[in-house]
Amino acid sequence: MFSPENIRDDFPIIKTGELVYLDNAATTQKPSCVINSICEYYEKYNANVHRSNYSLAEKATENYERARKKIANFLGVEEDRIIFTRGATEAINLVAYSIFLGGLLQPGDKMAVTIAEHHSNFVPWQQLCKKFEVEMRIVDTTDEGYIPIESFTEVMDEGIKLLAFTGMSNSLGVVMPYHEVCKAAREREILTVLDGAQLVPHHRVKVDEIGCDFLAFSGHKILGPMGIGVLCGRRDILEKLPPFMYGGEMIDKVTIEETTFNVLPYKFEAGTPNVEGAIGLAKAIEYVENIEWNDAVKHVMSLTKRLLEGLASIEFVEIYGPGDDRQHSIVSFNVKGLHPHDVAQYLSSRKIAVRSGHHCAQPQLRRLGIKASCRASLYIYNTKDDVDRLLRALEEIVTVFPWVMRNE
Amino acid sequence: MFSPENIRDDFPIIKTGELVYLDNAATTQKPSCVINSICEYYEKYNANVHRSNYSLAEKATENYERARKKIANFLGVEEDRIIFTRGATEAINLVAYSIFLGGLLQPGDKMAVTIAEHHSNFVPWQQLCKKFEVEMRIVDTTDEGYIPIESFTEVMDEGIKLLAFTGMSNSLGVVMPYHEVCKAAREREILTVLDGAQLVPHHRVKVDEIGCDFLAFSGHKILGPMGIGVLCGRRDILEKLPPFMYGGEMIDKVTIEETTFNVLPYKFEAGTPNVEGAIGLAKAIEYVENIEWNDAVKHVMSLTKRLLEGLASIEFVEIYGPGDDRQHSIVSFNVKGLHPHDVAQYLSSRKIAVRSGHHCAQPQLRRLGIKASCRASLYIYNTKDDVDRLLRALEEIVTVFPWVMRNE
Amino acid sequence: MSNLDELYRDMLLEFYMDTSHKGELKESEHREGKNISCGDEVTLYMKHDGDRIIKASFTGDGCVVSQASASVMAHLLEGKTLEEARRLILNFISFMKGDTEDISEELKIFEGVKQFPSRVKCATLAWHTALELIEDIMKKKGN
Amino acid sequence: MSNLDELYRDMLLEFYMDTSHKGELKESEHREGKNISCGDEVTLYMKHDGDRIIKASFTGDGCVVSQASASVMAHLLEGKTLEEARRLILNFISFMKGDTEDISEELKIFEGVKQFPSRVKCATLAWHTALELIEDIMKKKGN
Ligand SMILES: Cc1ncc(COP(=O)(O)O)c(C=O)c1O
Ligand SMILES: Cc1ncc(COP(=O)(O)O)c(C=O)c1O
Repeated sequence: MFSPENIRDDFPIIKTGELVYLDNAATTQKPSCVINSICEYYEKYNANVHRSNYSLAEKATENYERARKKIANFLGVEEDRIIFTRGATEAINLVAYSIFLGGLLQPGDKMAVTIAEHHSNFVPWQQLCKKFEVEMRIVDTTDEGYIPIESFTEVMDEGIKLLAFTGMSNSLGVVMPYHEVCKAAREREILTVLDGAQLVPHHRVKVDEIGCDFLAFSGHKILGPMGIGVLCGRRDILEKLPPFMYGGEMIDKVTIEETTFNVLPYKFEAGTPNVEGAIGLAKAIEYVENIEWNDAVKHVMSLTKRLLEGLASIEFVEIYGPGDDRQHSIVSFNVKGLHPHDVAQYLSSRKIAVRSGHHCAQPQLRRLGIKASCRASLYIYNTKDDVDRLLRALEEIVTVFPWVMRNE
Repeated sequence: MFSPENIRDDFPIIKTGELVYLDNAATTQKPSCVINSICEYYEKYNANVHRSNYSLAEKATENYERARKKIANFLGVEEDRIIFTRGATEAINLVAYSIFLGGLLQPGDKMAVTIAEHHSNFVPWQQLCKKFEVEMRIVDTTDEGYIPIESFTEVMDEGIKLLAFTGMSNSLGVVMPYHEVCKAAREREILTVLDGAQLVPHHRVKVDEIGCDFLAFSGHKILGPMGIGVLCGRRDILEKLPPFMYGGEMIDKVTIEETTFNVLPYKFEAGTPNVEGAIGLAKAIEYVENIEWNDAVKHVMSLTKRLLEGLASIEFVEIYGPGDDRQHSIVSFNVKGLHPHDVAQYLSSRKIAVRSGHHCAQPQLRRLGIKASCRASLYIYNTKDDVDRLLRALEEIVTVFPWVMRNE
Repeated sequence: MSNLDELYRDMLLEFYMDTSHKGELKESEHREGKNISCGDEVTLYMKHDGDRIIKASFTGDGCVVSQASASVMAHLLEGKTLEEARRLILNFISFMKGDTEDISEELKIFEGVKQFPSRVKCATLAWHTALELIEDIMKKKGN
Repeated sequence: MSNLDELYRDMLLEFYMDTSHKGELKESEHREGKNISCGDEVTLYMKHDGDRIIKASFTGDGCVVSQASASVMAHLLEGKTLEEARRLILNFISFMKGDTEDISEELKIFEGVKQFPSRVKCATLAWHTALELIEDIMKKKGN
């Protein structure tokens, strides 16, 4: 049976118990096995990959490609559809640039994003649309930050060719109906780019069951190291797309006049890859696979519920989001009359880490009529006690900022 | 006094003595202090940077920015000119894309690269020139792979607006007259992009003394971790250039209609950065700074000389490059009548790691009339004994491939 | 005193609660400032007779530190000559950067902010904005 | 036997030295293959009577493993029907991938290559190229 108590010791920063870490949507802590896999790599078999046949390089290459295979299995796809990037942001920029430069979106075409996007899945499309004279439509959320399937299909039926959207919003933790969205898009032959940065760490994502054309996520949000992420794509489109970055590894033959490119996935991996990162991420995935996942998800869901209910009972706290089970692991809130920075600073003094600010989701926050919020985000190693400590600290905030109650 | 013997113990893979590692131009081995700094980061203060004010995040941000400062000092520039990238390849793609998308090179303009470039400083320019109808001129090398200043100025005087060139070629280890080249370019108001991937690990590079407008290098070739690199630019041009990738961190204000961007260097750092990588690289730079560098360089030079002389005395070995002190740390060669892969494989069985292939420099190799070569590349921890073991093994190669002598 | 108490000293909270300098100033010069990393915005208003600042005020949303700092600054600037104001501001910015310890008593309440690097920007936002505004005014005068 | 000796078995070196199947074949069908990761290229030539391979040869530069493997393959293909050749090739590719141990005696000399993953591609380059060529021929025949 899964229990957070059984895994906390695997995480050096969590284990000390010094900090209630509730900023998991920003980045997760790493288990020792991931940290050790990085050390082991540098201490035992560090080498550049794909380029040499001495034993060290063979071992590095083998491990790098085994990491790709591991991640491919995790997502239920073939290895050559897994492209390693620096993170979700690069993955989305890669597919956006390739699509625009490859002419899959042309002047006069339409595409859409949602207002719930992280800037990383909003600004690339916005800026490239401007550059290439493509029209960008916006799928709106409800006042609670949810998007029902009808809102998606309505925009789809305006003749868009591509839809980029998040499976789970990072500002509010709202899980979108991504299965239905991808199905509806495929029926209409609309390309889908699914931002899985928040989704993949929490839901078992099988790419071809969902039916998205592209999926992007970051390693550091699913127990892996920083500097590594994944773009998973549909093979026929990847084959059609031009490369994004150019350099070593991704070429076939280079003459002064012309270059031909390598096969998938190397065509999209220019330069020395982050071997360490790939190995660390594969280790993280292995760790996650060894956990009874359904139970872990249920655990996080029940913590989310406890947090939502607890916050709702504090009169001077305002909560954003639907507040039901469409909301997972992330809760955004404000203390009335107090700026979120001050709340976060106060919580920090109580050894509780939450994030305050716009969470790289300004359009969504503006849509809700706020500039900033506090965000508590949970992961599998968090406990009821973590949630309760946050709630207690919030109740006691009046001792430092007495006007909080007076504003009521 | 610097001596390789005093530092070998700092490098776990070198210390074991199991392998003569001579593939340093591909990637260097890491000292324990770098490996430990990565572990320490993940075990003690892992957090996303710039986004939160709890103690962990403050510490991560502080260390990330301190890493930037360290690297800025190392290159003799201000911090806001240091942009972290995944590596040299991304750094070059970043500046190339920004220059083309920002209209600094326009249809009909001319720019130039040299035939000695690594694919990472060749293919991006070639492909973007095609896309944007800019003419790409080629600066040729001599038969030895050197480029005298006159060859550069000749092409400069053909009206180019930008010159991208390597300070030290990775296939032959030839150091180009980069000081003079940058001076001549600046006199003519030609922008320079200096590929420092091989140069920076071997020569103390002070950007503003050299006078290049952009410098790119990779952390993993200078004792740092993989997945991190640097683009250093001239501030006025960086300010003028549009961003390359879009996402978190690099924005100021995002509305549905428009986005304004952050100040330097953040404008060019989209998404969660590789904090671990930056910290590890700073540690590597610190390590390098604590070494008596002039002596270390002299040591590598004397090893290079020993290797060149030793190879020259083996009748069935063919050496490429000038063979004098314009050649540093890298030696490319072939065993007559034998494919370089077989040579490298044989050396691997003798526990000697060299690289064989085209070294991501097909235009340079084709220019020399070869398809592939073996490349031995040295770094500060290599010893005379390493060189001698390579030479001895090569002499004995006839015992495995008897026809090597017969071909003479 | 805990770190937090040092950050939110009573005096600082008093300046935060003191809204006497909050609000737009009619017929004045103004300038907007922004802290990109957290999105805080402040607009600074100033009335002057070409030499001396007669009135100062601010509007904007922000955390306790940024609001208190704008409030105390508006307080202190009134009655100062432009040059005196300029020097006061530069002194405060140096103080917050840790470059000097020499600071007037009422500004010492920001001492505790220094241990939170991400909050230093909150404390100096209004001051940087005021500096730009004053230097603008002086430049125009000079012309 | 050391790893290296296993890789470069005497028989393998003999096939490498044996140039009887090296060179262009006039009036034959041919196909080029390439190993991107190391740049090795091979061109394969085949003469057939619509059913049986009469002659096979190859040209190209490459390492000992790739050349020896092309040489032994050309040897073995001659006289085989297209279908027999196809099956032989598939069997060899499976063997090199580690999917089967069942292989004819003369091809066992490639056993030692398997421990060097980067060299497996060298050993199978000519075979993959031959497979494509043969499947092309069979398809054309089918039409
Ligand atoms: C001269 C030169 N430029 C660029 C690169 C590309 O560096 P990276 O692969 O680390 O991006 C390399 C090394 O591979 C190099 O040697
Ligand atoms: C939904 C979402 N998309 C994209 C990103 C960008 O990921 P990264 O910063 O790791 O590139 C994030 C996290 O920052 C996110 O939460």
